[in-house]
Amino acid sequence: MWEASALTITVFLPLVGAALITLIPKAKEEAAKPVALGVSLLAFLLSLAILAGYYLGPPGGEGLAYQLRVDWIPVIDASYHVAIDGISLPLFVLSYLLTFLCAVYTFHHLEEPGRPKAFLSLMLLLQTGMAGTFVAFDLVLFFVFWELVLVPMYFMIGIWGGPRREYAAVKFFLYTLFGSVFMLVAFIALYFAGPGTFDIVALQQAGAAGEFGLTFQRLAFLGIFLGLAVKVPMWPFHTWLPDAHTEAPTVGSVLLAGILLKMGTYGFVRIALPILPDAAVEYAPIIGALAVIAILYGALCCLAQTDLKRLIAFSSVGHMGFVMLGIATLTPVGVNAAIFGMIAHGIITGMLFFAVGSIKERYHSRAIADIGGGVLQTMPRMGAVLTFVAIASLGLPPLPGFWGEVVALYAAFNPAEALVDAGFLTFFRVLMVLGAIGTVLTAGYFLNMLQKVTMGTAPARWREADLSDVSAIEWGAWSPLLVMTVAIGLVPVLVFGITDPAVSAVLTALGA
Amino acid sequence: MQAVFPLTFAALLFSAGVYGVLSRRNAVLVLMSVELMLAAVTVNLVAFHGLVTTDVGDPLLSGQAFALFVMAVGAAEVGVGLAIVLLLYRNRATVNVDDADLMKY
Amino acid sequence: MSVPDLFMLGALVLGGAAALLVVTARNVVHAALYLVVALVAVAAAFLWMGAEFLAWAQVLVYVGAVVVLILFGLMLTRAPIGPMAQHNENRKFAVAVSVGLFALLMTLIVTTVGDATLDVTPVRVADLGEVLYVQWAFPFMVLGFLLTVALIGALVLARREEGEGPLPDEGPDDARDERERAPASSDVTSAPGSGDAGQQIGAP
Amino acid sequence: MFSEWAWLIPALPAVSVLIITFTGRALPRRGAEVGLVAMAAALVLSLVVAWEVFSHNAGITQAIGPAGEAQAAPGGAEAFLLERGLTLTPLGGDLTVELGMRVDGLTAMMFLLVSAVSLMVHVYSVGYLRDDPRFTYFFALLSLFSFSMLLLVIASDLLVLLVGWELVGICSFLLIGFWWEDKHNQDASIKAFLTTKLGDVGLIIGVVALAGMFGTFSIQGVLDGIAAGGFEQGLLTFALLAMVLGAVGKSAQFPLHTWLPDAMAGPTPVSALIHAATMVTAGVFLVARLFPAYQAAPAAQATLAVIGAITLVMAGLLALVQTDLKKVLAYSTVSQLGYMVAALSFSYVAGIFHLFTHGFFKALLFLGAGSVIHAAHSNHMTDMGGLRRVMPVTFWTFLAGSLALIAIPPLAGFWSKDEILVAAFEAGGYTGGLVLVLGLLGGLITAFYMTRALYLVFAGEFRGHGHPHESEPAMTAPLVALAVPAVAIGWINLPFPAVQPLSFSSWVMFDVDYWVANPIELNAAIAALATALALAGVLGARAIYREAPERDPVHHLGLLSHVLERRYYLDDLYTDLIARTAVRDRLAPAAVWFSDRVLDGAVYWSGRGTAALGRVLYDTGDQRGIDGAINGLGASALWSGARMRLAQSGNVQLYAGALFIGVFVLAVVFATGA
Repeated sequence: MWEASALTITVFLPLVGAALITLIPKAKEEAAKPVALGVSLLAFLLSLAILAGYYLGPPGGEGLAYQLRVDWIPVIDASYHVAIDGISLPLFVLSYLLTFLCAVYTFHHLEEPGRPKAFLSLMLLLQTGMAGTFVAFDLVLFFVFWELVLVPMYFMIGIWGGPRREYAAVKFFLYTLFGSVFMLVAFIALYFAGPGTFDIVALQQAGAAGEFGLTFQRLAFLGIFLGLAVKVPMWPFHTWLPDAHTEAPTVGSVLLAGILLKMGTYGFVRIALPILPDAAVEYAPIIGALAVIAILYGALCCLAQTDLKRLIAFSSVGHMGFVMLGIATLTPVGVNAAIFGMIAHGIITGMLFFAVGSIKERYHSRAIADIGGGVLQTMPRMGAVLTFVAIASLGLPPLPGFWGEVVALYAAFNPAEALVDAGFLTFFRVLMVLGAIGTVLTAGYFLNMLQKVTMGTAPARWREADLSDVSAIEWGAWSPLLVMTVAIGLVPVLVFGITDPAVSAVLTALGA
Repeated sequence: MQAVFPLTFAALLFSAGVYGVLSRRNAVLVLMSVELMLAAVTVNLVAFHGLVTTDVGDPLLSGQAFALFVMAVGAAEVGVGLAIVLLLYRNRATVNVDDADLMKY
Repeated sequence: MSVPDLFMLGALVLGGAAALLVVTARNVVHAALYLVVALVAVAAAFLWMGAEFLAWAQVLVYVGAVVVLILFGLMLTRAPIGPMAQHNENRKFAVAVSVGLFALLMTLIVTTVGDATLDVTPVRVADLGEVLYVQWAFPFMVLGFLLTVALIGALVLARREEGEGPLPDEGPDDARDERERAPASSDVTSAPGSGDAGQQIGAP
Repeated sequence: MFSEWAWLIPALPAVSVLIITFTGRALPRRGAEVGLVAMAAALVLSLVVAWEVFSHNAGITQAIGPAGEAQAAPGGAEAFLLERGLTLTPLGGDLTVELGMRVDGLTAMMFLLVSAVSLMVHVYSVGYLRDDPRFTYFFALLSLFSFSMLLLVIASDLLVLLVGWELVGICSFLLIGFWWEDKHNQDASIKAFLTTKLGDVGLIIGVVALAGMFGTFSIQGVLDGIAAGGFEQGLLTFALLAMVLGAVGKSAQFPLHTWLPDAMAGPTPVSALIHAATMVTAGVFLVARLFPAYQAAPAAQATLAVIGAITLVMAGLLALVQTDLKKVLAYSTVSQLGYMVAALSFSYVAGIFHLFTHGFFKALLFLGAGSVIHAAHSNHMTDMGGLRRVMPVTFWTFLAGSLALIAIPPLAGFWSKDEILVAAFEAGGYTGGLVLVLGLLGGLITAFYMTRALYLVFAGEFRGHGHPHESEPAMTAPLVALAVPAVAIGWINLPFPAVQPLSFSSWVMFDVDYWVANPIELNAAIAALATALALAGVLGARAIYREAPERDPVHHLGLLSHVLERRYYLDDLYTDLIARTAVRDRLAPAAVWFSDRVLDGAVYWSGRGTAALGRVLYDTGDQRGIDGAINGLGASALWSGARMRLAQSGNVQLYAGALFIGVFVLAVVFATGA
């Protein structure tokens, strides 16, 4: 029984938690925090159980596990089909971890309209949406979870955000919605052109068997590409990210950067590539080029930032560029690098936003000029954490960022045979060189930021302001992330081991 | 007799009615134009009754029956229409259609 | 074409001209009278096509009742009697639309009907009655109900509530006051929901 | 078989890093002793491993007999090579990353060099940074640095080598910027890191390209692939050239050397450890590690030679005009690295031997400089002078180091630098000739600036304020300890056939046939010429600086004519013509101008340029361009909505008209459709 219902329980537990929290009377509002903490902890433990079960238990890390398929809308053959495999497992567990840490963090840190009840129920709703997306194996179900995520994040940014929160929230919502409309059209087209089902596994087999004509594949891929590219965000569609991040509350930014961006790239790996392999080969160079532009563009824009959170937002654009470069190569190595890059970016940028959020809270301003440097003096431990995470983010070797980037570059050096036959070998090698140059730009802007924020002597007013250093709650929220950053960096097999079998299985269609 | 005559007559009547509805300033005159259009419809119905009986036959006399119904509805319509016009007049002191332009941007 | 056909044709032409005059007459009352001529022409058309009952029903209902009602309407709303330009600025637009519509109808008539002839054998009133009360019974009942509802609706709309403001251009205060004091006899009092099924066709 | 435990050598400092970071403050000597113990143990282990490796190699070469007689190696015995490793992670497909060790002659030699110098620096730093608030943090960083350098040396997998490489880069960033309070140190550390990171881009591309070509990241796999042939020559050259860029960045060679002098902003032990013996040699080590690959790509070797030659001369000239003692040593390091890089394009042993000897005596010079600076409380030689009497130990050890550097015959420098010139001479061709000529010129310049430094610091009266005194034993002991190898280490590789089988060249050989094919011999003519030039350099500098070391003529170029006349009785035409006029007064300032204005400017402006490009891209491209488009989309929706609104004009009959038009259209459609 546990085998079938495990995923459903874990996915919908936060939803139940959210409902529970709304029942708490207004007077005892503060009680919402421990409840949220408990629910998110329980959900996290369940996800760990699934991880262990998947690995140690019967499936032994091969193929789909914990499958449950129940008819939902029989007439269009849309079923509630949830399962989990190597690709979605790491992201699934990461989403629960980040939500749990955010629950811990909100004990003492909640932006000004307060109202923990509303905030925490929204956060748990968000978690259900995110977790659901990673386990949905039915296009309709995937789309439902995909849209579900937008609502809580919209309110989080819109209510608890910074000065320009309405603009940012509306822009975020409409932009993503605009993209996902095309994706929905593509899904429906897939339903009609394919074997008349929304089930991803069946569609993958159909895709592999080449049931979809090439022109159809091109259009369907374009639709799905638009929907996912907005989410990733890929280069031309990225302008919502800096606004959303600068205005979002700390927890919002962490979850937005930590998980939401990954839903886009995950979509590529789960839906776009396996179901439309021929179109994937044709679009791969375009995606690769856009990815490299994102890397260089993101890095250059970071050099020009004066706002700390906006800088990190643009750095996310750069890092996701590496992830997309990995995916664009259509090889198991590339996709492995992409998934690893996702996990690494999730942990590191999540931690980065936590640190910056705390600094913003103490300095009451995000502008680097206001901080005026010397954080290592005013708050030594905070400065140390920020330096460590910034260095991790710029891809220092033993830390995960490095593995994500270098393996992606390796994959770009020799892409899939299909691409080589199509004559894109030298093109991808040029992309690889440009990507490598991106790493030095990334190092450039992070060190530039570190120099302006942590080093030097703090201005007088901040020295006297005796800012409180990292508090116990913050250590509680951050230590798992810091430990994981080091652990996954030193022992990358933790993630590669899980994703490798699943990725090669999924990419068989591309003859990788 | 040729089918064309009543049908053209009806068409003329209908077009005149349309012209009247669109260009008349006084609401009552608009009602009169509507009457014309309804009359045109009844003529058409009866004409088509005649046309149909030549080949298929119209046991139900549906053409004429419907004409009767249309006349009844037309009458009811004029009644209610005039009531509305009176109300408009009583509130606005005018029945000029141009003045009744509250529903604008 | 026999002589009566010619007469009928003449009636139709006359009716068409009357219709045009209805919508273009400068004098409101003239328009109403032209309406009478047009409707009589319609009745003539019915006769020509063998629908005697309808013809007289037409004359009875429209010419008799509706036109009179419209004249009453004109009187009650104090429409200006003298000649006055009755058209507003979207005249050209109206002309365009109606002429376009007419052209379309004519093309359709000519293309579809062409030179087909009508079967003008008169329909016996008995047959019509029998059909009406057997096959068309249900719509007939609905029609009765519709007329009743229309009757009540018109009454509710047109009745003046107590304390409602005076008619816009009624005479000076004194004339209005004495009418206020008098019981509202002028209203048409009729028992709502008289429900006499349908025989009474025509205006209240 | 102690080499099985070779992986302990990098593991020890790693453990010490953990201990220091977590319990450092609580320890009695605040973490210093943990670092010391770890490095001492590592040194002992390195000695044992080295002994085992070298005796194995020496045994083989002895069996062959003196080099030159080309005999087959007995019983096909191979040079010592031990590979152990565990699969770190699968990367998809059949590609894996191996966390393993690859111990051979080169690795053993580097173990010795790194752990010895690191130990000396540890001991030295205890004294040097005694009262620094972040004492424990410094030692944690020192251990981390030693760990990453040793990891770089032992790595059997290119990716793990890259990990060590970048970790070394970050440690140098943190160590140079140790006193990060003032902006100058910050800029220096960031400049150092970014310039080396620019080089690392080349290395990443090289590693990825090589792995791409041969389908594996492991070094042995790549070398076997190259030996087996069947690869595109152009691609291999591209990959190796990219790696050369990496080496150039890390070893501060010609185009990317501007960061090294600024890196002197860090504490002196940092300079000694990083910029003398270990980090900068990483580039040379990388080339040596993939020497068979470079043999297969002559174009790459040619570039190495050219870059090395240019660097050694240009850096030498720059050292001439520095007043900061540490800057002189920094430029001298860059120059000597130029020698090593150039040497590696001709002979494996020459390059490595010079690297080995240079590591010792340059570390000695840096620590000596540190002790002098510590005493005189200033870096600048103008505030020093006359320290010979006050600081005898430092003086004699510094003198020994300088003479070794100048390559005076009996000392270490002579034997190693001579090898390079001989190798260049034998290789012949354009590059060989270039390296030979510039090498000899470099020798002269080196002698000149070292003697100048010696006189300015130790001769004449003390010009600074306060009264200097000999440094404490904790600082002088390492000096003496390092002085011994500076003098004696040269004799381990005497270029006589009889002694070669037992000497350094056999210890570090990677392939017996290669060792047999190009033996090390003495070329008397070149040796004599080089020594003559060196002596000339010394005499020239002595003549200038002996009387008035304080009036350093380099600064009063205006006085040139006056000074020259009074020295006319100096009959040595050579010193006047070359040493004073051409070299010091024309070339040196030109070199300084070129290096500081042009190259440093290029680096500076490229930094600012990218920042400006970033700003323009962000302001116009991102905000106005793309964001503008999106907001425009929103605004256009509003605009068109406003236009549409006007259609509701309130004219009821207009609506009716529209209705009829609709009817009309529908009628037409149905009519035509039917």
